Amino acid sequence: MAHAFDAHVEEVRVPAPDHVEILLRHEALAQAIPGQFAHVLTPGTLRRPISFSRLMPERHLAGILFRVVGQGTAWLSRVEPGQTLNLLAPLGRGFTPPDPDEPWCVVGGGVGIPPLYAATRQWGNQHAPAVILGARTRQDVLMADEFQPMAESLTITTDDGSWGTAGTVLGPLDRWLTSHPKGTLLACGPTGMLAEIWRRTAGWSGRVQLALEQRMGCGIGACLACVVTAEPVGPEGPRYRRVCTEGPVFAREELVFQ
Amino acid sequence: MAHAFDAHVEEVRVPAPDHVEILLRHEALAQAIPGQFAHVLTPGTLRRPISFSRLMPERHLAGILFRVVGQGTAWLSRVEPGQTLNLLAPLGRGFTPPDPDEPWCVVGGGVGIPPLYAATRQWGNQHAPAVILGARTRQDVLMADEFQPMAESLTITTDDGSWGTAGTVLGPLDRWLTSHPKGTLLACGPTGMLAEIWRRTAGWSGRVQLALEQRMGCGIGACLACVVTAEPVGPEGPRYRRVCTEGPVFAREELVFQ
Amino acid sequence: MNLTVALPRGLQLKNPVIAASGTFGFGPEYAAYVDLNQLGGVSVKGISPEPWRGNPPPRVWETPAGLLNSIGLQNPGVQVFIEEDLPFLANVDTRVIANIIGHTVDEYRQVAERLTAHPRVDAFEINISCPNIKEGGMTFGHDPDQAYQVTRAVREVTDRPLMVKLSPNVTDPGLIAEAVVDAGADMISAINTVVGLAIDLRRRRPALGGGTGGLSGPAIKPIAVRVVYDIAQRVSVPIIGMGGITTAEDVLEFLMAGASAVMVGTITFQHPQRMMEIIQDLPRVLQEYGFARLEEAVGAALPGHSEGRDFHGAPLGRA
Amino acid sequence: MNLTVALPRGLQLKNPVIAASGTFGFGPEYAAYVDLNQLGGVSVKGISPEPWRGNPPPRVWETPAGLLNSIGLQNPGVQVFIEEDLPFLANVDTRVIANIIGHTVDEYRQVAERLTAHPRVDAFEINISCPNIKEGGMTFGHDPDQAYQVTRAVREVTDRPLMVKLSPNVTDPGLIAEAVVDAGADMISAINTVVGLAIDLRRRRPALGGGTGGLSGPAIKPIAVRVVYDIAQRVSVPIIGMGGITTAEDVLEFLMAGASAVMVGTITFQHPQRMMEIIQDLPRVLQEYGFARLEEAVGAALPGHSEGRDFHGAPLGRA
Ligand SMILES: Cc1cc2nc3c(=O)[nH]c(=O)nc-3n(C[C@H](O)[C@H](O)[C@H](O)COP(=O)(O)OP(=O)(O)OC[C@H]3O[C@@H](n4cnc5c(N)ncnc54)[C@H](O)[C@@H]3O)c2cc1C
Ligand SMILES: Cc1cc2nc3c(=O)[nH]c(=O)nc-3n(C[C@H](O)[C@H](O)[C@H](O)COP(=O)(O)OP(=O)(O)OC[C@H]3O[C@@H](n4cnc5c(N)ncnc54)[C@H](O)[C@@H]3O)c2cc1C
Ligand SMILES: Cc1cc2nc3c(=O)[nH]c(=O)nc-3n(C[C@H](O)[C@H](O)[C@H](O)COP(=O)(O)O)c2cc1C
Ligand SMILES: Cc1cc2nc3c(=O)[nH]c(=O)nc-3n(C[C@H](O)[C@H](O)[C@H](O)COP(=O)(O)O)c2cc1C
Ligand code: FES
Ligand code: FES
Repeated sequence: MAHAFDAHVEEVRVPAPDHVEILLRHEALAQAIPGQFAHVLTPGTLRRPISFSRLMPERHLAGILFRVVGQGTAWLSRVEPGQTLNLLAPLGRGFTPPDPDEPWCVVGGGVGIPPLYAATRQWGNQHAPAVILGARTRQDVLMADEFQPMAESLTITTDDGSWGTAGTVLGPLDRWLTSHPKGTLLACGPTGMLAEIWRRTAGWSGRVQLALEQRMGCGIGACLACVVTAEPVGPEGPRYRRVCTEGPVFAREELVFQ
Repeated sequence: MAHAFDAHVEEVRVPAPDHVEILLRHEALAQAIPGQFAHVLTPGTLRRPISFSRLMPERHLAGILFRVVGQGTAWLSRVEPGQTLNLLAPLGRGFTPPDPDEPWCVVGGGVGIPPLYAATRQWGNQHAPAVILGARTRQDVLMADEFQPMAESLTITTDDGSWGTAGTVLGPLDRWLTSHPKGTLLACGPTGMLAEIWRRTAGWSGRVQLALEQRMGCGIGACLACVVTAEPVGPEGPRYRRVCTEGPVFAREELVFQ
Repeated sequence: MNLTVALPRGLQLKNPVIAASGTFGFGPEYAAYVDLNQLGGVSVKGISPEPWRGNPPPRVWETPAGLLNSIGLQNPGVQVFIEEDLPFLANVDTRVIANIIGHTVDEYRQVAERLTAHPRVDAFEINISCPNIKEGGMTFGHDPDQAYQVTRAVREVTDRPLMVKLSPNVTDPGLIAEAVVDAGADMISAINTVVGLAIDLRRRRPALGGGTGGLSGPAIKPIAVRVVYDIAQRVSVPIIGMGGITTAEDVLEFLMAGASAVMVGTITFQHPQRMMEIIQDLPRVLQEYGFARLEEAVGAALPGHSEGRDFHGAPLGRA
Repeated sequence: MNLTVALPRGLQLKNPVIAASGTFGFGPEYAAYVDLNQLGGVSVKGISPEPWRGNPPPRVWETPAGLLNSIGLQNPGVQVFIEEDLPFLANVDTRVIANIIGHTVDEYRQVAERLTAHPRVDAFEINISCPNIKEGGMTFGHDPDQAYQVTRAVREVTDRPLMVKLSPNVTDPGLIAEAVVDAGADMISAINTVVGLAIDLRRRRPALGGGTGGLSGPAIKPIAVRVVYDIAQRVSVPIIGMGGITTAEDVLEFLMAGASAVMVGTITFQHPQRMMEIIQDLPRVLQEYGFARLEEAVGAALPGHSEGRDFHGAPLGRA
């Protein structure tokens, strides 16, 4: 039987202002796949879903990296090594590995970057991806140094131009799509960014995987809280599918953005 | 203007199993009188009222001693030196000093004992009181060692006879009342014990002061939560008076137990 | 301690702890975390004759000690339930309660009729918090007449144990309780969620996609206990109490208020194993408060029952 | 930022934060902790024509993120209020709101009549959560007709600004709001406490001496915001919102739901100075959420108002 289990806090880092990465250890974490998440117990009435930022299955380690935005993440940011965090994990459907014979690209915005880092670590060793990272300002660009040695190319964009190209990830992405008619694209970031990528990749012949967010209750498929709009579109509109179990990673074809 | 203030936790002691005494420091505490209380901020929606167990005004110190009975006191029992506790204090009407020319007696049950210890320290130096302490079992007898050097006599009763006389404080008290037709009696303890003392002292010609408990809201007289039944008794019954501001210490004549 | 609960029409529970409708899916979802065989029962997600799409997301929002939800009763319809979920439940040794919903009296009747054919459905729970589309969206549970009609219609097509789940969002829930008992309900379950609203300050809009939502969790426990305590004095059928239960002490509070069993919802999201822990704790907690048997606790705080005694055996009076 | 609030009949508040009735005594009690001159107003403890004794203790009980109380509207009566409390308030520069209560329509009228003679009473708040003894204890606020009659009776004897405080314990608070506005209320205040019950497990009795109690505090905030949001769409008079406010963000939530000002109650017991902190924080919080003036926030989340924009100025859409 699966468990809500207490994972050991091994290390707590502050990779950027208002961002915290916690390295957790428990044997159940050895099963995790990039794109999956942990549902983390915090005070309040709901757990907090956070994606894995790095996976080290041999050592039963997994990282979660989050931005401090509210009470739950503020509480998590005060956790210290030696304590434990109660998790439901690993949850959800992760990324499908990229085809080793084709080029691949990861596009991340803000706190959508960490799960792509986990994917790049996992599958990028022999087969480096093009990496496109976007953030609001220089300070919010996560993990760029860590991507560097594993990236075929590394493009950074910031809204205010304080690092890399001014603007969003969409420009560099368009160029990559144009120059790579086939391949795999993994994307994670704000919903608006993913909706835009969904639209732009309509005619592209590669495979697109989008990792979505939605407010969650149970995290395990029982409460139907975490839905997003998906195919097929009926007379009442699209049907609803659960991010927690049918996602967070969806194939482009499965989704409908309106 | 008075303040809700942060007092420094100087020391935390465990005088008996499930009992904790916290020594607090703040200049506002120098004004406190035995029988008064602090309204202590804990998590939840209400503060917790706790009487002063000892007062050291020169050093701006005051103690609170409590039994761990629920969430609030459990939280308080985990406080550590160096932290602060937020207080409204000192609150309420304390004991009136005993007449130095007459004998006095303090009768305490359970966690009613600590405020009487504060009174004995304050007024017992030149003028030692008879001390009667009651508790359920040996383990719950509080502060007996500390009373010893200041007591004219020290009588201990336990419900189960595990220390001192088996039974309640009422037997020894009856004997003291009989042998002392005048004097001052200060009592604090469970409501049932105080009601019984109230009844037994009906014909006694000394002065009786009873320190009561009641569930409190504001602690400062605004919400009318903390009432007990008091004189005068009208056609609808006794009137209600507030423990937080008109008490906790009442003169026997002011109260009505039914 | 024997924790079994005997309810009307032979409905026998292993223990008084039932998973609350809508928080436990159709059973399999939590099977990896919870041994379903240990539960007193499972009330499945509300079932309608045809699939219901549900409300737009976001569908949950945290509030102080509470949770607002506007799932909108999304469900795949009775046919899919029969084909895909009942077979899983066939292998589970617990009481299965089918929670049924509809937009018209006839829709309720249809679901009950379809499911009565399936022996694996041990009991029915009618959720009358649905909008009556014939009456312009007014909720069935807000009007004694409509509540009566829905209950009557279901009663006519099934002799399975039948409970009706009351909404707390009415001036006098006791009135609705009386109406559904008149209509043939064997039991009352109470309470469903309390209507609430939160605003997303950034978006300047109601936080939930559906606008208002249902408030659940510890925040509503005093409201739930009040409704149970009230209806226990108005009707004589057993009550299944719920609303904010997180511990065995909370279960005891509902029992003392007049409930014969309880349902547990929101806390499962945080602690999937909590229901099993509660079942384990219950005998100890009953004993601690002086009850030798579960049934002694039922209604113990209602007028006419004797007051508790303190540790010394003395009656506990008031100051 | 200018925080003044202009309400009907010239009632002008320094800022939108008023101490809620029953949690702030008659003013002097908290004067050692709170500079009353900084508050938008003070709604005093409910006042009846003769003294009311109140309910037996215990009168308060903590619940998850909430507080149950059954004070039972103890008060010394209007005469004592005039003689002993109004003189203190004469020296305080804030709006004084007299909260009035009665067991009959005539009792409400009497109190209003007596107090209208005193210029220090800036406004009236009618608490209709009292039991109508003529109607066998049914609460005035549970029936639109009775709510109408009480309001009408008070309106006839005073031209001072008049608000009626709604009970959330009815199926449709909007109906009561419409009735009291018809009867001449200038404003609505909402919500009063939610009826709840807790059981003292040891005593096997309702924890409060009065049996049921009124639930207040953060637990009820979603219920309160829902009622305000609802009545804001049903009546066009200003609303004074309350229920579980503990921060300036909470104040903003009530404003966006349609309140023009707010009252703050239970949190004062824990943090006597919190109202002053909220007043201090409010300009910063309004700015943070993109409001240049207080009035812009009023009703900002109601249908028909434009959605918020994100930090980049882009409209925030749904997933
Ligand atoms: C599958 C998934 C993976 C995620 N991975 C990451 C990650 O790797 N790093 C990271 O920083 N954030 C991630 N998030 C977002 C993260 O869950 C929220 O930032 C976090 O829950 C905020 O909690 P809070 O208490 O600090 O904020 P509050 O706003 O106080 O939270 C209130 C409630 O809203 C929920 N909530 C708030 N924001 C979000 C959001 N964006 N998505 C879902 N629920 C939300 C909270 O869980 C909580 O229930 C992920 C979300 C999902 C659904
Ligand atoms: C004036 C006064 C002085 C007191 N002095 C002492 C003291 O010196 N030492 C000591 O151990 N206890 C004292 N008490 C009792 C003490 O306040 C309670 O034991 C404490 O509040 C329990 O809090 P809890 O959260 O642990 O218990 P819980 O039972 O979880 O508390 C729930 C609620 O009930 C209230 N409550 C519970 N028990 C009591 C009680 N006996 N009296 C009043 N309110 C209660 C709590 O304050 C809280 O609001 C005093 C009470 C009063 C009124
Ligand atoms: C996410 C969610 C979905 C729910 N769906 C249903 C439902 O489909 N049918 C129903 O009768 N009650 C439903 N409820 C109400 C619960 O069954 C229960 O009455 C309520 O949540 C109070 O119990 P709790 O505080 O233990 O959660 C739902 C509650 C939640 C939180
Ligand atoms: C102890 C207490 C006493 C109250 N007495 C009154 C009262 O006399 N008249 C009244 O209209 N409301 C009374 N209320 C209700 C409050 O004014 C307010 O409507 C309610 O508590 C919700 O606000 P809050 O959550 O900020 O406390 C009382 C509330 C409490 C907690
Ligand atoms: S969070 Fe409950 S179904 Fe996804
Ligand atoms: S606790 Fe509020 S008046 Fe005493």
